[in-house]
Amino acid sequence: MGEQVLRIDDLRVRFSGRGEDAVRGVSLDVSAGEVVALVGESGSGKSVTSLAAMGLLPRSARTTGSVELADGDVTRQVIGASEKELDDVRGRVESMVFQEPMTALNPTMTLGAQIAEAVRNHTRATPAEARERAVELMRAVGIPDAESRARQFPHELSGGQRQRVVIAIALACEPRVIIADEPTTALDVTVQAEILDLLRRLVRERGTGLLIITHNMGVVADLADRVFVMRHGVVVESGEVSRVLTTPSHEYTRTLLAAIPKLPPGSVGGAAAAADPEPLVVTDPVIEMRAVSAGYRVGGRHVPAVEDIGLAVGAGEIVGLVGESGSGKSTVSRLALGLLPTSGGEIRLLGQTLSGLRGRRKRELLEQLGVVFQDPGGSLDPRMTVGESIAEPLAIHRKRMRSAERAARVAELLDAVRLPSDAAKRYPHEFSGGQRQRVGMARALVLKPRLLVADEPTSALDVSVQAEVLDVLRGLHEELGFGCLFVSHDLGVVNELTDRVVVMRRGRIVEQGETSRVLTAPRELYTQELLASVPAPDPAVQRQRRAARLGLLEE
Amino acid sequence: MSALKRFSENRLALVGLIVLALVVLFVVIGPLVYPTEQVRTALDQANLRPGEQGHPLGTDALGYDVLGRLMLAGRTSLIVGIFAGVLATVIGTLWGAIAGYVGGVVDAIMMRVVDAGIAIPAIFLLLVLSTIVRPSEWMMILVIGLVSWLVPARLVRAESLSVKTRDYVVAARAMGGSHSRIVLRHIVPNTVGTVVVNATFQVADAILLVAYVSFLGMGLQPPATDWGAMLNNGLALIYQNAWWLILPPGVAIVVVVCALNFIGDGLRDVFDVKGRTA
Amino acid sequence: MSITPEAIPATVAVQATVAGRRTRSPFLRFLLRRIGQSLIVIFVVTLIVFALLQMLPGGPARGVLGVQATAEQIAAFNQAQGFDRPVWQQYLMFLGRLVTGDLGESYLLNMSVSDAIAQRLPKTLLLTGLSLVIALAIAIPVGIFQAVRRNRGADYTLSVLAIVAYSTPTFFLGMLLIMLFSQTLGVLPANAPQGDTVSAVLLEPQRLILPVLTGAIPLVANFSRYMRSSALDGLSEDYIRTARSKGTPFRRVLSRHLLRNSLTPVVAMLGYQLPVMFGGALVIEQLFNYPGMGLLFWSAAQSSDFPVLLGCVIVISIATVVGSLLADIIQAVLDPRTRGGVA
Amino acid sequence: SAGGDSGAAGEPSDELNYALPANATPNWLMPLGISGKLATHNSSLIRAMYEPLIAYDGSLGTVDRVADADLADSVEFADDGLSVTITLDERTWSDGTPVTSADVAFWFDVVKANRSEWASYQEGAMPDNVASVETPDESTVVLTFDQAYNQEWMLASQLTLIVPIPAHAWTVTEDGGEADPALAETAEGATAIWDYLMAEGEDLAGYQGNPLFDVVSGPYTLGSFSDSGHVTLSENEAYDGDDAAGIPTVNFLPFTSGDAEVAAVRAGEVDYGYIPTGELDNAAQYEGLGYDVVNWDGWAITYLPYNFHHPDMGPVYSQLYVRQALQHLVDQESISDVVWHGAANPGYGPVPQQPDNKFLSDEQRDNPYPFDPAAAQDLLEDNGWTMGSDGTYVCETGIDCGDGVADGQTLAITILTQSGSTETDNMFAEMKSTFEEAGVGVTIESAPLNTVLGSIAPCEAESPECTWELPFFGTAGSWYFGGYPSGERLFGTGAASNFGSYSDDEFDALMQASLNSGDEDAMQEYSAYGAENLPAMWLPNPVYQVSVIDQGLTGTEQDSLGNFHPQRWAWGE
Ligand SMILES: Nc1ncnc2c1ncn2[C@@H]1O[C@H](COP(=O)(O)OP(=O)(O)OP(=O)(O)O)[C@@H](O)[C@H]1O
Ligand SMILES: Nc1ncnc2c1ncn2[C@@H]1O[C@H](COP(=O)(O)OP(=O)(O)OP(=O)(O)O)[C@@H](O)[C@H]1O
Ligand SMILES: [Mg+2]
Ligand SMILES: [Mg+2]
Repeated sequence: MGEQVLRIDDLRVRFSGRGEDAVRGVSLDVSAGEVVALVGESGSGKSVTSLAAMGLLPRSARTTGSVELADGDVTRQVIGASEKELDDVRGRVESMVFQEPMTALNPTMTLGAQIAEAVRNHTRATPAEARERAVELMRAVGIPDAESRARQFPHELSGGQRQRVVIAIALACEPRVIIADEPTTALDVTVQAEILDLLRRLVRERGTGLLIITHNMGVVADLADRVFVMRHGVVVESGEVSRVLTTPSHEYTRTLLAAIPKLPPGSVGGAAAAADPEPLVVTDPVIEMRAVSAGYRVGGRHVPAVEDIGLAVGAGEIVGLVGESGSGKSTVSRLALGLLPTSGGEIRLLGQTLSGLRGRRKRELLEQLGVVFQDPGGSLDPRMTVGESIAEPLAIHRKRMRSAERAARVAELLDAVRLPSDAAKRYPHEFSGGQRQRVGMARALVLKPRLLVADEPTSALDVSVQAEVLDVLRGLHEELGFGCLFVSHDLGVVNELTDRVVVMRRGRIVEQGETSRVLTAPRELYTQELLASVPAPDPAVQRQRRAARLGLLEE
Repeated sequence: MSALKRFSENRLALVGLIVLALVVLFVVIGPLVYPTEQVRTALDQANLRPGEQGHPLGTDALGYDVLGRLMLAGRTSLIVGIFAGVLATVIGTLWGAIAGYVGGVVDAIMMRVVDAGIAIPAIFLLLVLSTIVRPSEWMMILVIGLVSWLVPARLVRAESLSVKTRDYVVAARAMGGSHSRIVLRHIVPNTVGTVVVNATFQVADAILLVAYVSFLGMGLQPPATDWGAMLNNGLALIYQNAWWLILPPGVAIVVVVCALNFIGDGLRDVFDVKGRTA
Repeated sequence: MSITPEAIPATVAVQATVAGRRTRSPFLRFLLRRIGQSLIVIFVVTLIVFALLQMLPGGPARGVLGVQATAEQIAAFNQAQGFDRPVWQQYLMFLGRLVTGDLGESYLLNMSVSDAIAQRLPKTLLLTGLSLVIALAIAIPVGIFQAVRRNRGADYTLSVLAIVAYSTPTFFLGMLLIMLFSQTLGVLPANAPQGDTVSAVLLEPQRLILPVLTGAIPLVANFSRYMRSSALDGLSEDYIRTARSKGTPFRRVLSRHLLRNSLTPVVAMLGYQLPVMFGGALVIEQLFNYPGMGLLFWSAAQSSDFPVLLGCVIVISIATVVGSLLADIIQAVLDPRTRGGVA
Repeated sequence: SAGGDSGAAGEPSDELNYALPANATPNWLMPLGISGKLATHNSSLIRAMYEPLIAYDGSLGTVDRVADADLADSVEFADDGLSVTITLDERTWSDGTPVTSADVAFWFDVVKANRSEWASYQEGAMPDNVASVETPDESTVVLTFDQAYNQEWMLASQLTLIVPIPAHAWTVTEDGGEADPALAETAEGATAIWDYLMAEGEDLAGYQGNPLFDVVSGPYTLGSFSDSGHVTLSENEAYDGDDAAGIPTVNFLPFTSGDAEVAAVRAGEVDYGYIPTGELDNAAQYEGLGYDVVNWDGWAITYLPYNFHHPDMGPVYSQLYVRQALQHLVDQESISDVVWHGAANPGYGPVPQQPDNKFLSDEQRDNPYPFDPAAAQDLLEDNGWTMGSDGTYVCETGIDCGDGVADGQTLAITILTQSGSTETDNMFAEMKSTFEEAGVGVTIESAPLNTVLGSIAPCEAESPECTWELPFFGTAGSWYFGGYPSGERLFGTGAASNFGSYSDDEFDALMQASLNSGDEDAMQEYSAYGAENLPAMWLPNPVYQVSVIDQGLTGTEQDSLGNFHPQRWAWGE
């Protein structure tokens, strides 16, 4: 391991108007050529720590402690440094990669110019030289056609490519240390794997220190040498990745690891196991789609989103729907809810054709349907109390129900989703994400539906919270026995929860079957690739998986 | 409670509220404390300077006590401003919410009407409308309301376009909720921040418009008056340094409009709404 | 295949095919649609304006010809203007003339409406254009400055000033300026330049100061508030953080990254500001003896000179519609993303 | 000032700046007018360039013939009153050609052939009443009438309309055409000439440098003309009349508003301008700036016509006692003094009272119905009106109050006033206050002048537009007379401008008598009858304007007909 390039000592940060420190005495260090991971639940202070290290905290933050950077032979102190000194250090000694590739780039500036700016900030390069260097950097981070891409704007690139540009900016002046705050969270697993590959290569090649912030233990296992676990603003555990992930010493680390949904072990390299496609037999389906296609109107014309969808969910069955972003998962769930007209094919809900129904008949059918969405914040009306939200289906379908009865039913459900009964009178913003998602489930289930459509109900949540919510869902399913179409991009979740799984890609179904079978012995190359891209939280397993993925890509 | 706190954290908003309250007191309680003749003219007492014959702010060309007149005029300006602002907001909100929610051709048609309305100078509409209907307080409310609903309509439409794609609205539709339920229970309540904030600006603008209308000679029939008319009359005497005829109504307009704008800014903090947009 | 950064992620592929099925240039499509919308808007404007004029009590004849006009003169006038025909016929005639660019003859000015407007419009454009440019030149930096100094002394002071300026009726403001600079201090003339042409007007710049100032102050107030709020939004954007994290000095972050991005909402609003500015121009032209469009419109309204009234309103609304079209285009230029279409 | 040195405080120079009324830009300089084009500022400019055959105005203090300012030498009516013989002064056009009787005949030819388009045309009057035009020699014109007319009327209102135009130069039908005086003698030729002249008149952009304006008879020629309204008159070097220009160059400045004009006056940029009446209280300030402040009285009357055909109020207004009562409630003296700051003169009848004149009867002079609310109330109560609980008079039994008055009719009137003047607003506010105090309800509505005029056409009770009652269009005087203040067009039964449909046989007869020859007292009788029988509500007559005139300027006697005479103005003592 090389010299220490970043050293944080007893860092404390308090935001004005807050009673408690957001970060309470964090110490950590990064050496050249080393990857250090910082993990922990949401709000534990990871981002605040990283921003403090960059000197980028807002004015409202009061910072104490020390953040030292090795700048050649000199040591630079970040805390208390003047804006001018910071400008000098940022980008040259330390640089940063942010989470959201969609917003981290200036939408009105070409990519080349944005990289070139970083170059020109710290070197005497002429504009032309800087531009050349920018193209070089883009090539180095694996952007095809770098020359012409450099003249494009961020919105013309995919998320993964944008993240590569952000990394290129961070690399522009060969800094000693790069801080990456959840660089892959917003990306698909396959893209995530590519970005991780890139980061690994860059660190190895250039001997840069990398502090990577993540909540994904798989990423840690895949990339990091050492790991720091944070909770409530303090580091609770730290050490070599191989040790912490296999034999955690702190209670919190243990629960964190336990909450991660697992993929079945044999899932890698099962391409050989391909057999004949199993016949799709579903008895008593609550929903059935046959050769359905649908699309959206964009700018006045029809743009197809899904084609030739054929799937079914049996009564009491949980069917997972997986696929990368934009593959059409949500579109299918919208179709199932009758929110989107089909442009071909047939959808039967509880034995009835959906498309022909109107008015009361349709409402009667919809009564049998529940829905849970991804964003726990967005799916509850902020101007309704939780009780009102849960009772809304009752207000629509049981107009004559007395209010006392209603309140009783709401209380019953709150209990079922393990929320205190006084929650009914409060507003959504007073709840955490996981709690809100449980309210959403309560609302979906208040009428005891026969079909539940859940579109990524847990993907916005922390693993530990996710585990809790999944637990509730499993319990309710056992109790109520509804059929469920469960959309997710997390194969681990799908593995733990569903009976069958449907894999989508580019608007089409590529494979479907028993979950255990598909995840252990996928027939399609795409499914295999998908599986191999999911990082496992165990360093040893992850090493195998990475190798398998490389093998797949070479084929 | 927290809403109140967030509002009062904005000092200016608090000042605005207090000032507005004082002005309301002035125009409502003022005439009780300081009663003056505001119906019959008194030419023998016309054009007195401040302090003469017990008139603290003097009298105007018809012998009305200026201080008393300021109260009377303020009442009109406030009533017309508030009701016109509210009227504009109500029309605009309904128009915008419906256009945004229904979408498609209906939306296109409704918004083209709004665009056309915005493209026609308000002054033209005011002129023509005030000639068609003869000015009275209620007519002024109607006329000003009718020319100023366009901005809230655009705002609310934009808001309702975004609200209708929120998951809770989608969920309500998936549950089988009716259109009217969705509009009334979800869309309208969730645009209320924009609406309320805009309403304060709308009232402020309406008070200014009342002043313009009077300035352009389309004011109320005597002996009713408003600050704009007083100011207009006073401005004719600007070279005689008749500050007591000019400054009180002028400052009153500026102060009230400012106060309303401050309050609007404070409410914006409460509702967390983006800037005032045309 | 190797490790393929070249492998296009599925999302991009989907987007690409989606884009491929649309017209070659989405911007052109957008432009055509906006122009179509604009034409509809102008049509609606003519309809509204014409209808409103029909609702005016009494015909214009007596007012135009004066108290002493004889019955024959009035009849002749009404016949010449087509007032003896059904309203829809009058409207169609009007539309027919409009599409050929003929706005008719003024009842009173002894000029065609287009001549009258052509004579006045450049002067008003000059006045409002100057006010606008000056207002923007002040408001943009001030707005950014306020956003950077958010909730501190200077921000408060400027906000209060802006609101006070916004709350002052233009006619009051103009009068106060005349009193102060022209009557009391005697440093600036109270009359705008009296030249007939734009170049003649520009020869007397000191006479332009007060009118332009009267026009610019409320605009500064308005724009700086917009600019402040949009710069505030901009400042919290991730790309600002990215720019700072690569060591770009703060001033340069403001000028290179923030400015352009926060201009978009201001530009969008500019398009709709035109009729408002026109209202202001009317007052300014009256106060400073500057015979422009505003005044033409006002005297036409006072004297029931319907063709001029119609002509002015239509020219202004066309200008507004074109203005917002331009604003959209500028927005698209400023922000490469804004090419999908604006409602 | 535009001249650079002729400011109010500066010393005299060759130039003068005259402020035109707000929003009134000169837009017609042809001595032949078409309707809608003859605003006073236009006709004053025309008169400075083209002397009329007979000048009749108030520029010498009384309204009378001003022989110095016209082309006629002597005017002799035949004893039978059926013809007039006019001899011309020995004068030349500015190009040196003599002014002859042919130029008068040319005028008649052109106007007769196009009478319906001519602005001053009224059926039966000029030129219909001239049966023949004879030109026995170069300097004599004999006009024969179709009947005998009142000579004063003929002189003041009819012959004044004749403006000799240069036959040797204007008998053309196209730009650069060869003049052909014979052309005008045929109707087609006269029409072609008329059309050409009118087209040139409408081409404002072409005024400057238009050769037509090179041939003038007046003291001035057109110096410069911009279609935005700035006009300059330059001395006619070849002028050989008695009314020569005193100042070589006179600038006429257009203004967008009164406020803008006052600002210019105060900046010393105007030598002859005006101020709002409100500023009369402030006259000392203007005197300090080097101006004289002078009221410019107008040869006009100001009144509120009653709409006698209004479905409800028509019968009420038809009662003389009601009109008398209402007239008793108008405090003309106070209103003139306080509301108009002295810039209005009480008027009690149909003849202008300022300046004093021979047409005025003693009855009108003495105001038969002075301000007296008690008298008004007595009149009403004597005729069946009782004070209602809301303080407004009610007529419980209609027939007691007069023919056609409805049972339970309240005495509430609606005044439709022209907007835009503080004084007018205040006048009606004051009237509303006194009327209501006396028990007469008043509603005031206001609208732009032209809208008021547009909505008050004479109407029959059953027509839907007949809902207006008392319209006011007199902020600058309701009716300006030509030289001869007869009222047949205002109050004659069925006359176009008799908006309220007043009809009274005796009054009609008096008006007719004032036009026909023979009865020289007819005007005074008409004046007395109108003052006593109230065909309209008489109101104070506002001045034409309150002028501010550089103290160094002479010859500024203000013509009550509203004309200005730039040639009389001069710098110095
Ligand atoms: N600008 C700020 N003002 C006030 N409080 C803040 C601010 N930024 C962060 N905090 C608070 O500091 C704490 C730590 O936040 P931080 O963003 O570091 O969490 P995190 O570990 O990065 O979480 P996540 O995984 O969700 O990104 C939180 O309680 C947060 O509310
Ligand atoms: N409202 C919409 N209007 C237009 N196109 C849409 C709309 N919603 C989705 N699409 C397009 O349809 C395709 C499928 O989108 P969908 O939301 O079903 O994907 P997804 O698999 O749910 O993705 P994610 O995992 O990101 O939620 C995408 O190309 C997307 O761009
Ligand atoms: Mg974070
Ligand atoms: Mg989705």
